[in-house]
Amino acid sequence: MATVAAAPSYAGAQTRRRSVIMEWLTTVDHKKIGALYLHTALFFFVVGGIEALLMRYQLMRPNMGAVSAELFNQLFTMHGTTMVFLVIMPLSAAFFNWLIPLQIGARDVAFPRLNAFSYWVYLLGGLFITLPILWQLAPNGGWFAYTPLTTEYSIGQNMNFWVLGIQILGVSSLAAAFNFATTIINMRAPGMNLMRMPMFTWMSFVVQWLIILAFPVITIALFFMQFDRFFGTKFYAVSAGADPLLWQHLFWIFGHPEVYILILPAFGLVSEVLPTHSRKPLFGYPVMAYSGILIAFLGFGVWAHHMFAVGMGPVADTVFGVTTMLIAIPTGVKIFNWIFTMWGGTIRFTTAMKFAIALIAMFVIGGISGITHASPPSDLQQTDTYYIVAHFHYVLYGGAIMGIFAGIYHYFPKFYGRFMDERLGTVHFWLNFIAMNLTFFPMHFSGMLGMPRRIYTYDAGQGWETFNLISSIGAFLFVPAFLIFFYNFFRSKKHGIPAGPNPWDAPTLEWSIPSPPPEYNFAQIPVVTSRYPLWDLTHPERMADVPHSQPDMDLVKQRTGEHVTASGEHQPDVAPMHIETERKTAQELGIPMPTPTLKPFWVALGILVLMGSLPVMYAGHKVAAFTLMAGGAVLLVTSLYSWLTTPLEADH
Amino acid sequence: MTCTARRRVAAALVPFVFLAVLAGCSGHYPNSTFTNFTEFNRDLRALWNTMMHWATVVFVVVEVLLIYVIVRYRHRSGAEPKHVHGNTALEITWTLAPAVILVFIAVPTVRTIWRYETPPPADAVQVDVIGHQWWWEFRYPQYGITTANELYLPAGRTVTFSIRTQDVIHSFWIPQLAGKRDATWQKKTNRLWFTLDSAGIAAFNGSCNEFCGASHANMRFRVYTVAPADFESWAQHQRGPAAFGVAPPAGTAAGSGGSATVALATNPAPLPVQGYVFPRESLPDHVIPKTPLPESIRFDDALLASGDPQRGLETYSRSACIGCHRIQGNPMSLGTIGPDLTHIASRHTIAAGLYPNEPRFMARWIKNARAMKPGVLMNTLGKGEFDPVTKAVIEAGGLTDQQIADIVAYLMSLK
Amino acid sequence: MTATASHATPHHYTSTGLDNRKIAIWMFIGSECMLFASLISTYLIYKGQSIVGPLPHEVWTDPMTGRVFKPILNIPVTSISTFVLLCSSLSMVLALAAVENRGKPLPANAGWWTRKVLTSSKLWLFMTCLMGAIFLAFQCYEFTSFVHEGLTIRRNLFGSSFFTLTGFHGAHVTAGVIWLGTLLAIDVKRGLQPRDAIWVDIAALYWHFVDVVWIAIFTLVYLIR
Amino acid sequence: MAEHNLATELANPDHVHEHPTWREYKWVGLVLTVITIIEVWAYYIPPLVASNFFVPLLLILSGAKFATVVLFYMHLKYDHRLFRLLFTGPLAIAIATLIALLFLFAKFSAERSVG
Ligand code: HEA
Ligand code: HEA
Ligand code: HEC
Ligand code: CUA
Ligand SMILES: [Cu+2]
Repeated sequence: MATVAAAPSYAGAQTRRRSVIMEWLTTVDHKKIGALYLHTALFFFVVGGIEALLMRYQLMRPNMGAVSAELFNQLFTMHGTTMVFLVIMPLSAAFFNWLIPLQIGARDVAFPRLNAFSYWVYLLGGLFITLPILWQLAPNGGWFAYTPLTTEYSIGQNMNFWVLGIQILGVSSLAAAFNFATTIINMRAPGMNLMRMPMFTWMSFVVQWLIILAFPVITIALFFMQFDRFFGTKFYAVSAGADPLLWQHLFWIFGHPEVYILILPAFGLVSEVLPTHSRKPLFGYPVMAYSGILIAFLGFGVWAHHMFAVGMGPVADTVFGVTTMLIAIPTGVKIFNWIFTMWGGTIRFTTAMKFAIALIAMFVIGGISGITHASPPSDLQQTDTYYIVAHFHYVLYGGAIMGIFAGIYHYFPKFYGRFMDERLGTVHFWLNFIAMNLTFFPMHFSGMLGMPRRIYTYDAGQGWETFNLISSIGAFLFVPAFLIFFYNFFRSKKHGIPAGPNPWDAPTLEWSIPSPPPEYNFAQIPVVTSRYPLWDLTHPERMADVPHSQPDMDLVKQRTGEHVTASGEHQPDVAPMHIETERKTAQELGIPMPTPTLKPFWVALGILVLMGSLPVMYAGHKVAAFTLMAGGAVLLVTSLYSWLTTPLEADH
Repeated sequence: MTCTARRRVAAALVPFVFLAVLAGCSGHYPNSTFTNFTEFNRDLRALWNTMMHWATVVFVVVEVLLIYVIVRYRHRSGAEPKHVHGNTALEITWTLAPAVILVFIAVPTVRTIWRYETPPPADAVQVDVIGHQWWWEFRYPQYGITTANELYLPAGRTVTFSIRTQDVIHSFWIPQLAGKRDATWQKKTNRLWFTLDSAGIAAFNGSCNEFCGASHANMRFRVYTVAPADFESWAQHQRGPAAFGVAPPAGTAAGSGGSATVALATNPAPLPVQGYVFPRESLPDHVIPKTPLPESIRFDDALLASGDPQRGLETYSRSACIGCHRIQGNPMSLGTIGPDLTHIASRHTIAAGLYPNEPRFMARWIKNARAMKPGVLMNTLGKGEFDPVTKAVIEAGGLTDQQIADIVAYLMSLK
Repeated sequence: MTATASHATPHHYTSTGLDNRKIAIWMFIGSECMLFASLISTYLIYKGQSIVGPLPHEVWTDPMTGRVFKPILNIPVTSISTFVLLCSSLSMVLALAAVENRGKPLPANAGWWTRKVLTSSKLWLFMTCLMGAIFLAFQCYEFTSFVHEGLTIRRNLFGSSFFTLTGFHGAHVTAGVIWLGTLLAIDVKRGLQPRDAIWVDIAALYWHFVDVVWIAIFTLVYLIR
Repeated sequence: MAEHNLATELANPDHVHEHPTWREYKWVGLVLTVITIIEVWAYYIPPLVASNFFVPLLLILSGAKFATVVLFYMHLKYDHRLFRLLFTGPLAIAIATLIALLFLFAKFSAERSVG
């Protein structure tokens, strides 16, 4: 990762000189971990994308023989799994890491080492679940792995990698969620009360709760599947009287909140981009926050809309149909508030802004198709067809991915101190926008014209040829789009036009410090008195009817410390809202930084080995399996113990 | 900037452009869900129209608003925006408006739900649907018929399907007749029913829609809606054994075949030679499979001409076939793992709608089914063929092309 | 400063004035609610769905062998272990109180009990660990006897869901015992001071939650037929 | 507007809580023991078990135990309001989900018996 070049790192208190590798392996700096997440996720995006391209090639014409049935099943399973768990969630995590502490005026997350741990678990788990496809051993049960196809009727290692891999990734997401939620609750700068948090932080907060409450359910469902596959329990064994719907319910109780886990961070990013680039405050801030909460809450009561065809009976169908439709209301509020944020503004069509606007335009299409299958009877004609595939690509690609691209272009100057090239960005945007509609819009038609999903081939003369051809052409149009993006991304890190601390004239704290931010983020924590602290300084005129209030400064003073700079003068930790221009090292400022450590990595590795021992057992090598198990356990326990018993900072 | 705005307008119209284009190239769509062959589908279509009506309203309102805003308020030098932070009246409006729209969608939705979750009329034709990896078994309990992969339905009648599965979850779907239902349980059944229009004499495609393993894509079936009289004729014929082979000429069965002949001699009297079958010539193009034959299977088609049904019967009755397939009138052939072959010759497709039911396809299927349909249970049987599942070449006990030709002749005589 | 808050002592600034670790443990407990809700739901959903015995509350005769399996659950034994676990919660709060009040002046009229016993965090930590261990011992006994009576985790739906549910709880208890044991060791080594109270506090919250879960399990699994 | 109460909700450090002492704790312990005894006792009264009061009774009793431990031993009654939020929210969702699931599956079994 060449990012070090652009992000000069300030060695903490007692750190020896380290090789670049070690520096990244041992970092506990939320900004570097953010970078790790971003680059890893982009790598997996290419993987998932290539999987998609292979599928699209096979489906380009009827009765194609390019991809075998077995491989195709692995392709869509891994494509879905990759895009959901290894691309969008980590891309969001990259922004959580990078932005949350900066936006709330903190020097790091609540538990820096836990943060590093989350990343390493994600990386190792990601490789664990992805690599088998090279041997055509990849999971092949679909991304929601319905039983009993994936238990009683699944022979071979394939699904073992899935059940264990998702289990591992769950650990990562949960650890990160506790970390960020704590950070947001407890580490906001003085005066930054909840209703002054930037909207991205708000949506992130909601997402952490979704993770905290949804992931335990899938964890249990996965444990059942794990036990069934490895220890012969009967949870999903239909032959023993098990109900084939148990898995479906448990999965979707997790699965639907999961889709909001995927979209809300993007909503948050867009809520930062739109106001900034139309030079206007976010329209209806409180409603935006509450609608986010409402979407998340309702999200727990709609899961069975994925199961309308299983015959749940009229009562359940009615209830889940109606609750699902309700979600349109808070989401609509967001859409209209965004539009009215731009209303009356002066819009700069930066690349970030283009992507943000595209999100509104495209997500609405996906949302509306969502409503059409929220109606159980009409869903009977839609479920498991390409119409569904169209729906979720409009919300996922047209929603989540568009929003994340907006975020990348918007925050790149903050992360790397340089702009991404706007001209290339514009080309990327239009290619991407056209490719997306070309690929996914025809799927509405092929679906409603009877094409089932997850088919590796289809017969000629079914009336699907045209649409599949268009879809495939569109899919390949993504390749130039992405290549341009990657070129722009990596080139701009070194050669982009330098950007100041606040290139977009944005209103929130992260823009009040140098770009890229020094490792301590804020030499002095700013005291926040309004929702747009930076505009208080730069654009007082915009702040006329924004509520202001001073926090209880005595309390703040009594609760904050001071640090002694190298030159010996005492610096209070807090200072009134200000813009920091000069960058010193943490040493010079006397701000104690957490010491880099390898322990989180070892713990993560321990978990991987522990889980990895099970497929070995499945293959019949008992001895090897138990040695691995024991080894992993020892590694896990010992490194965890030494982690917990060493203080965060050397000088404590 | 202006040009950006204009290009954006163009771009936001992309979906509409598509609609236009596709409306233009209006090919015919044999599996379209927007058809009028049952009143179930008519109701669903009405529901769909209501939703599309509102969907268009929402879509147009949002996109037009959006385009207006980005064109009207694109950056102009020196223009400092007015800084409104919200407007309660507005926000209440666009909270209530969607709510109202949703009521208009929810009410017909709920009505439709309760209409089709009620028990069907008593006089309905009953069909038991059983999903297998990867083919469909159909039973008509009222007629005592068991068949596979091809449904005959009487036009104008109400039909009830009791859907279950033999193994994993499948999903039973005839896009042009009704919504889909999953074959979820092995013991409990899932119900679906609809009333056919009397007019609709036609042939439809059906498919499995729940991912069910290797050949999920190849788990198709055919539906023929026929005149009630024809249905009765078909049913009467299908319920008994086929004419051929019920009373074989004496003495042909030598050696180990003997036992077979003895048994065969004691069979019920033959039924009318041929009942109604959906006429091959009037099959619409979309129900005729076009799956290419894998080159890997070499078979000398010349032999098919010389295939002898009687020898075929003998070979069949001595081969593995009988372990998996049932043929009424052939007391050796009692298997239930595979489709019932009693009237295999009266079907237009084999292997769950994957291939036309013609000798050359049938022969290759028997020779190496697994090379023709990924993962099927029916193992490779031809001599010298490679079984892609067991990764072994069949030598001992493998069927020669001549034997296969005979078996084909036999099966083809089971009208 | 906030960067160090993961072991912030009160004088460090936090938005709520609370300790990160305590907030985190409460969220973890919230998350655990969903975890055990899923386990319990599964147990209840599969109740009465097993097609072979043995069963929790009913006698089952094997139609093949004619062997008779008596009801599996042993209420008297479990009641005792339940009681033990309840008591461990009491000793846990006393341990925490002892650490929090260390060094605080005792009321003049305080007797031997208050002076010597209530102030001994070591004693109460030890008691908690001990009772936790006893509970686990009971569970081991329970599991082994069930296996002897023919109920294994592979036997039927009841076996699978029962052993998994109670096993998950047992695993939580084990983790708790180890955790408290570590605290006890530290206490013995250098004596826990009021500023270490947070560590005991979060351990206690975890411990009580595990107890609370058992309250639910005991009723829903053992008592309700 | 909500800004302020939400703000104050989390900003003020009213966690100078008076934890209870041995005096209260021992009573709490006693209460828990008594409830447990009643529960087990009830289990051994066949007519009661047969009646349809049994299940509600047990649910209420164990609910009481649950609440007692959480409120007193876990100090939720005395601690910062935030903690109450952090616990009761998830608990509510968990219980709701559990009930919904039981409803969904109970319905199925009913249908099964119908056939
Ligand atoms: C980013 C992820 C995401 C998001 C945000 C959504 C949002 C929604 N989804 Fe989607 N969904 C998925 C991802 C997502 N979905 C995935 C991945 C699947 C497939 C899983 C699989 O099978 O593989 C799926 C499947 C899926 C199904 C199951 C289909 C089936 O398999 O049969 C249903 C059914 O109800 C559904 C409904 C909805 C609804 C009602 C919304 C709503 O939240 C949408 C609300 C938004 C709007 C409605 C637009 C804006 C609103 C207005 C402009 C106001 C006015 C509008 C009206 C009055 C209508 N989705
Ligand atoms: C965020 C989630 C996400 C994203 C971004 C995508 C992106 C894409 N998806 Fe995906 N998709 C899902 C989530 C997602 N998908 C899910 C959950 C499923 C369901 C899976 C299941 O049924 O179990 C699914 C299923 C799915 C199907 C249906 C498979 C089936 O049912 O049979 C199809 C078919 O066309 C498809 C296509 C695509 C395409 C063409 C893209 C494109 O947008 C991809 C664009 C990206 C690239 C093209 C990468 C760029 C590549 C390079 C820069 C490298 C260049 C080098 C070389 C080409 C060598 N997806
Ligand atoms: C191991 C079991 C097995 C054996 C042995 C077997 N079959 Fe099959 N057969 C099947 C199965 C299963 C199918 C359905 C495959 C599918 O369509 O997915 C099938 C399908 C068929 C079909 C197509 C039926 C239809 O309506 O689609 C024919 C014809 C057939 N078998 C003939 C034979 C003959 C002839 C033999 C012996 C030479 C034979 N089978 C041996 C299991 C078997
Ligand atoms: Cu059967 Cu898909
Ligand atoms: Cu959903």
